[in-house]
Amino acid sequence: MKLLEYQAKEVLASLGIAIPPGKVARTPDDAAAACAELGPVAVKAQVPVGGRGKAGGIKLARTPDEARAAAAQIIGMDIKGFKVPLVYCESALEIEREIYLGFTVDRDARANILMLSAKGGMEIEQVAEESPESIARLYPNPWRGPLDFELNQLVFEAGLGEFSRPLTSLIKKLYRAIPELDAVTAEINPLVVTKSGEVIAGDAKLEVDENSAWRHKDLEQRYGGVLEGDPYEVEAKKRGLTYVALDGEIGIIGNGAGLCMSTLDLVQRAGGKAANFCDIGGGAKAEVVQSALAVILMNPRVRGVLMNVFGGITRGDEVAKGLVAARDNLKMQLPLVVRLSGTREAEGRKILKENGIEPGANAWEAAQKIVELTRVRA
Amino acid sequence: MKLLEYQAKEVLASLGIAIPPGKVARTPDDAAAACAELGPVAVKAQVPVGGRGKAGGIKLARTPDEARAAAAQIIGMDIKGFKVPLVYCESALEIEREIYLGFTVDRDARANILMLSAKGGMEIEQVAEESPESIARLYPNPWRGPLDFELNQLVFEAGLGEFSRPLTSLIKKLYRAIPELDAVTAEINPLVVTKSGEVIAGDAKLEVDENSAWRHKDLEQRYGGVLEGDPYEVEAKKRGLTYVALDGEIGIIGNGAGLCMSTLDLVQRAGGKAANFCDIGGGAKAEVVQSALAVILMNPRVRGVLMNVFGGITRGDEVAKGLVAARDNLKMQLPLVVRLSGTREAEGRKILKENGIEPGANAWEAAQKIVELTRVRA
Amino acid sequence: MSILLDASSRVIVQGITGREGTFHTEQMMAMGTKVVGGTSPGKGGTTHLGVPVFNTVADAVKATGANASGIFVPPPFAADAIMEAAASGIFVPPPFAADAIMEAAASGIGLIVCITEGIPIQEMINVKDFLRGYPAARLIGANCPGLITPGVAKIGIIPQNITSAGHVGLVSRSGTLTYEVASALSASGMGQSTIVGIGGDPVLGLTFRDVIELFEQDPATTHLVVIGEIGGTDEEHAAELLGRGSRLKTVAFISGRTAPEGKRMGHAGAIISGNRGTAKSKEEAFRKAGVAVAETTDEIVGLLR
Amino acid sequence: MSILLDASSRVIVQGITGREGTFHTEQMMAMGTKVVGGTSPGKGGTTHLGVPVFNTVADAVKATGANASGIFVPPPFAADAIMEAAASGIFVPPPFAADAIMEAAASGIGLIVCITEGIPIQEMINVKDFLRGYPAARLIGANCPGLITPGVAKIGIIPQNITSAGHVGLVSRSGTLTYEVASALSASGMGQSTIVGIGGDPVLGLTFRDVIELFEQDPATTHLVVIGEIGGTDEEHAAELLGRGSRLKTVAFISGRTAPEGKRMGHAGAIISGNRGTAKSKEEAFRKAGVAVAETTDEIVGLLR
Repeated sequence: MKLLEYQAKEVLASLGIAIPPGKVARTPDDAAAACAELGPVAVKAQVPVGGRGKAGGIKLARTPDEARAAAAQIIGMDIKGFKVPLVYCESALEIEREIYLGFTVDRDARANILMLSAKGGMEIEQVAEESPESIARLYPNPWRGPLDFELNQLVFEAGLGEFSRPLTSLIKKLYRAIPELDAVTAEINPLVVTKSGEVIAGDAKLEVDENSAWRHKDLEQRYGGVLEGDPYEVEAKKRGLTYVALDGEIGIIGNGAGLCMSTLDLVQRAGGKAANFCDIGGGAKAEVVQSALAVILMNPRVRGVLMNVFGGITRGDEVAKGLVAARDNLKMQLPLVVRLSGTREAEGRKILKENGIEPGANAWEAAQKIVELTRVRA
Repeated sequence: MKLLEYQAKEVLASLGIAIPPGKVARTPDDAAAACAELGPVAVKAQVPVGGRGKAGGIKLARTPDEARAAAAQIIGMDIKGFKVPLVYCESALEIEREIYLGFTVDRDARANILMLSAKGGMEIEQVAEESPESIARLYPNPWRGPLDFELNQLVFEAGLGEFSRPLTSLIKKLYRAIPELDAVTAEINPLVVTKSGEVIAGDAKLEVDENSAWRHKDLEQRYGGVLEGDPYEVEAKKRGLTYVALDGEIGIIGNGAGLCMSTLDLVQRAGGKAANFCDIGGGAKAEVVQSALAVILMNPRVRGVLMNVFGGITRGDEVAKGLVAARDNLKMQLPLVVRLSGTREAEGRKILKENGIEPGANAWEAAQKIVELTRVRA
Repeated sequence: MSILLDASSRVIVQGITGREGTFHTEQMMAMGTKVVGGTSPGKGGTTHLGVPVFNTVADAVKATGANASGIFVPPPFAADAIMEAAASGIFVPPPFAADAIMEAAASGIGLIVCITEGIPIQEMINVKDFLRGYPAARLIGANCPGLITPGVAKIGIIPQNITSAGHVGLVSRSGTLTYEVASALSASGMGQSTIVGIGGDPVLGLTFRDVIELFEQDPATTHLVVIGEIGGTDEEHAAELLGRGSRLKTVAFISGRTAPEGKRMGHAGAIISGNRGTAKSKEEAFRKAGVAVAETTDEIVGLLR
Repeated sequence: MSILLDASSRVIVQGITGREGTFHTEQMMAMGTKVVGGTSPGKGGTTHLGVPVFNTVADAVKATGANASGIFVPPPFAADAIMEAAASGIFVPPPFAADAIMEAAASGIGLIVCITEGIPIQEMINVKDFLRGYPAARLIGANCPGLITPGVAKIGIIPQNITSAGHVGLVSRSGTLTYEVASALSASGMGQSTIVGIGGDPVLGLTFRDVIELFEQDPATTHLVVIGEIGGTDEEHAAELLGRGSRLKTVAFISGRTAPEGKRMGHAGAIISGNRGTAKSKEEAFRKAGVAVAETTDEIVGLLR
């Protein structure tokens, strides 16, 4: 779960990290009121992607009228596929210095990595490429967390020794996001040292592990509804399904990320394009199959469905039963091509045949067939 | 800092452990009121030592009148040198089973040890001697704390598998006393399984590391003043001195626990008896010496003072200066024998001589001298 | 011959009495895997599927000499519901798969196969550090289909009927694609020495490199299929290893070449991985190492011959 | 000859710029100890007492090749006050002694001597576990006077003037009693090979046993004095070691025979230590091992001859 800037900042503040005064505004009038209260503000689009500034999603406003105008422009704007639901109006900081601070999971090391650089600001990826040595790195032991001396080393290595005490303290607070929130990524960029010597989070990004969401229902309750996004994705999420919206015309159901992805690859190779895909995962039961098909069919662009299931935990007979029931319940008229193999494959194929669904021989053949069927109808 | 039962139970409750309903009573009337509210109660003396029951410090009361009478008997009673300041009136439990649960620092292993036994109750030390295998033990890694599977093993090893779930959960809560309170010992004995299947702390003992007291000022503020104890000890503690009250007539000041203890040994060997001793520790400054002497002299039984200082961190000149100033400020008339060696010994001895205090040649001679001087005056 | 798992492996199943545990233990037994027991706290002393059940892995190892374990305990979010049920007095097994892995390692199990999916990443990072203290313990997974030595034994959920004994080593991040490819190999008469599904989680046990090193040392393995996915750089590392010289005839396949790019939020990931991790980067790494790259799974068999 | 510390030891001082650090570094230098630098975060690049100051131990080791360290950083409760001061902008060194020990070990220091007293027990338990990852690092203390090889070098606060070079190994839990005994030995013409104050905390670095094993292997050491205290069972373990056969003529002394017994609250301590830990138990253990036991410190010299 990726938190928006204002959400991430609320979390940072709860961990004891200083943030600038700010207010969420859902309407231009809200923004004007926020500016009236806070004085000059930055009006910032709240979307879970980077590059807002370049996309025109951040504007400075000195007066309530300017804030109203800025918010009117930004709210509803599309930034990299996200419709901006609201803006965050935040007091401008007197910046003395900009620092980069972040942690994430380093897959190669199977560990968390903490990164600190004196070269904060927008261009940190460029810094990473051109002068990687200017980003100090630390792999804290996961049970111990970062130790004081390790953080002291990190801070001096980053050339930020003069801020050793406040930075060490702040990094420890940020790192609490791991045990307390199961954070997998957190970034403060820029971390601002103000002219008066305070260290304040100028921006904030925080991603919480989806696998731990059950431990943090408060986060979901508090922030879950803000981003509207794709309505089918929202519906799929409600049903506990892994669903991804795409822009073609073939609905895809598969089990396992690898199989779903290679099914997309096959459809594209066969000349088609996927409208969406739904991963029904391991151990999927009949109800899950039905639920997945229902969501896939909600999108009116879908002209046919390719189902590619290879059973390990998933049992072929259950998949087949679910599919037959779903087709009947949903009164599905569109072409349906099914590729089904693995555990209880014979039983599953038998059920499909008995109910008038011909299982495809293999995945490539199935992909070609659904592309053909949907193309004919176009 | 050793917490009294009711204090330890408040702490356990704050960690999420179930405790029986109870009320502190400072007067017999308080106890009667508590019984009126709670129904039948155990009236329990609050002292930081074991063996209250055998000493008559625990009485059952079915009615407010019985509770009043019990409290009247117990409050003010002396239990192993502690004057009972108050009682804790606690609802009686319907006991199905008594379990022993505790952790402490195992000095040999340089680690914390968790212990669990199905043979809870008063005689656990006897159990430890006669059937040590009936006490299951676990050394949790200090950074990780006890892991679920380790606790599961512990519980089954103790023969308490039928309570695996509630016990595992409770032990994890108890263990939080280490990171949250710097506890060095915690015991729940008995840990009671009630007839209705609840697991509740029947008694509780908790000791918090003195070296961490600065991190837990809230505990000190909340519970520090309850036990009055020796008034000179209280005064010494206020001054930050390590002071121990004894029952002889010679006041002793030394630096370092080993030296203080061996000075006691020498005084006893010379035929005298110490009234108290005060360890001025390493790096003791002039003010500390003065403060220590003042506390030593508060006790009117003191007929003379032996000061035994061997300087490492402690500097002889500072000790001497402090002693001279203290003697003068306090207008001390009693015999004073000083043994001073080590860092800046020559400077220290010079100061003493210039101010009319003759330093002793060695510790044994000094011990004999102070015993002689105090005996002559007797 | 095979890697990791053979006829002498003595296997226990953690979570043997659960629904999934029961079903797959039956499958494992049906193909001849030497399942010597299982664990389910509170059910110690009972028998399930004809083998003894123990309260702890330590007890099971002591009693049965087990040296391998399959973990079928529920993932934590499911465990949450179970724990709520537990409060009402129902006895349940220890719910955390991460904990089960650590228990197996601490109890002396040498091969630990964790099928459970949905383990939080931070818990797996803790587990990886814990395992450093038990260098003899090899973990496969979590969130994986496990491994199978066709005709001999399996731990996990790979269907035996799609496999056949032979000389192709197969290692894969994807569960279902593994079946797909194994099935195609078997249909073409190319049997497999061992099939290892290492799992798709970002933080996992044995990596491609680790498994490939084992295949290199297995005389019965002459061919190798590597099935990767976008994300991470394990495929790149495996390619680097193969590029240094290998006796195995190898084909690699990467799924996800047309998958939509994940919408990135921060820079942290990019700082540490740079341009690696894409299907293109992985395919190029294999080609550079002299390894044939299949564009669809159907091409694998042809390239491998 | 000596143990642990000799003329080749390259010593840094952690907390060199503090009041205690400065005073005792001067003393260490005055007797010829090869102090090659010190640490004080924020003062890196400056010089103090004629040696370079570094921000971190890692920097110091890299620049000076240091292999031993003395820790004079303030204890945590003092650090608390310093941290409050820090909030007002004053730059201060990392305040925690436990942290300084871990830093030294992680930076490759082989001999770490921690003088600081008042370290919380739980922090020391953490440190002990941390040190398992650095088996080459030997810790002396904390809350100890350190060690001295008379006439050669010292790390810590043992006054040189009361020591003299010779063949008696001296190991002690008590700071001031160590001086007392060293002084008496020197006055009697019995010089010392090395004097090690291991410290009086319940959880500490090298134990009596560890140090005695080193003395056994030091050809220059022919005699041994062990100064113990009531509490714990380290003296009993040392006695057991000596009882198995030793080439050293040994005298033991235990202080605290008349000390009032601590008022016990719970049973946990008694369960694990039983009847051990008293002066009587320790003295008996030494006698049983054939070691002479002095009843006062004044008797030690006579018994050792």
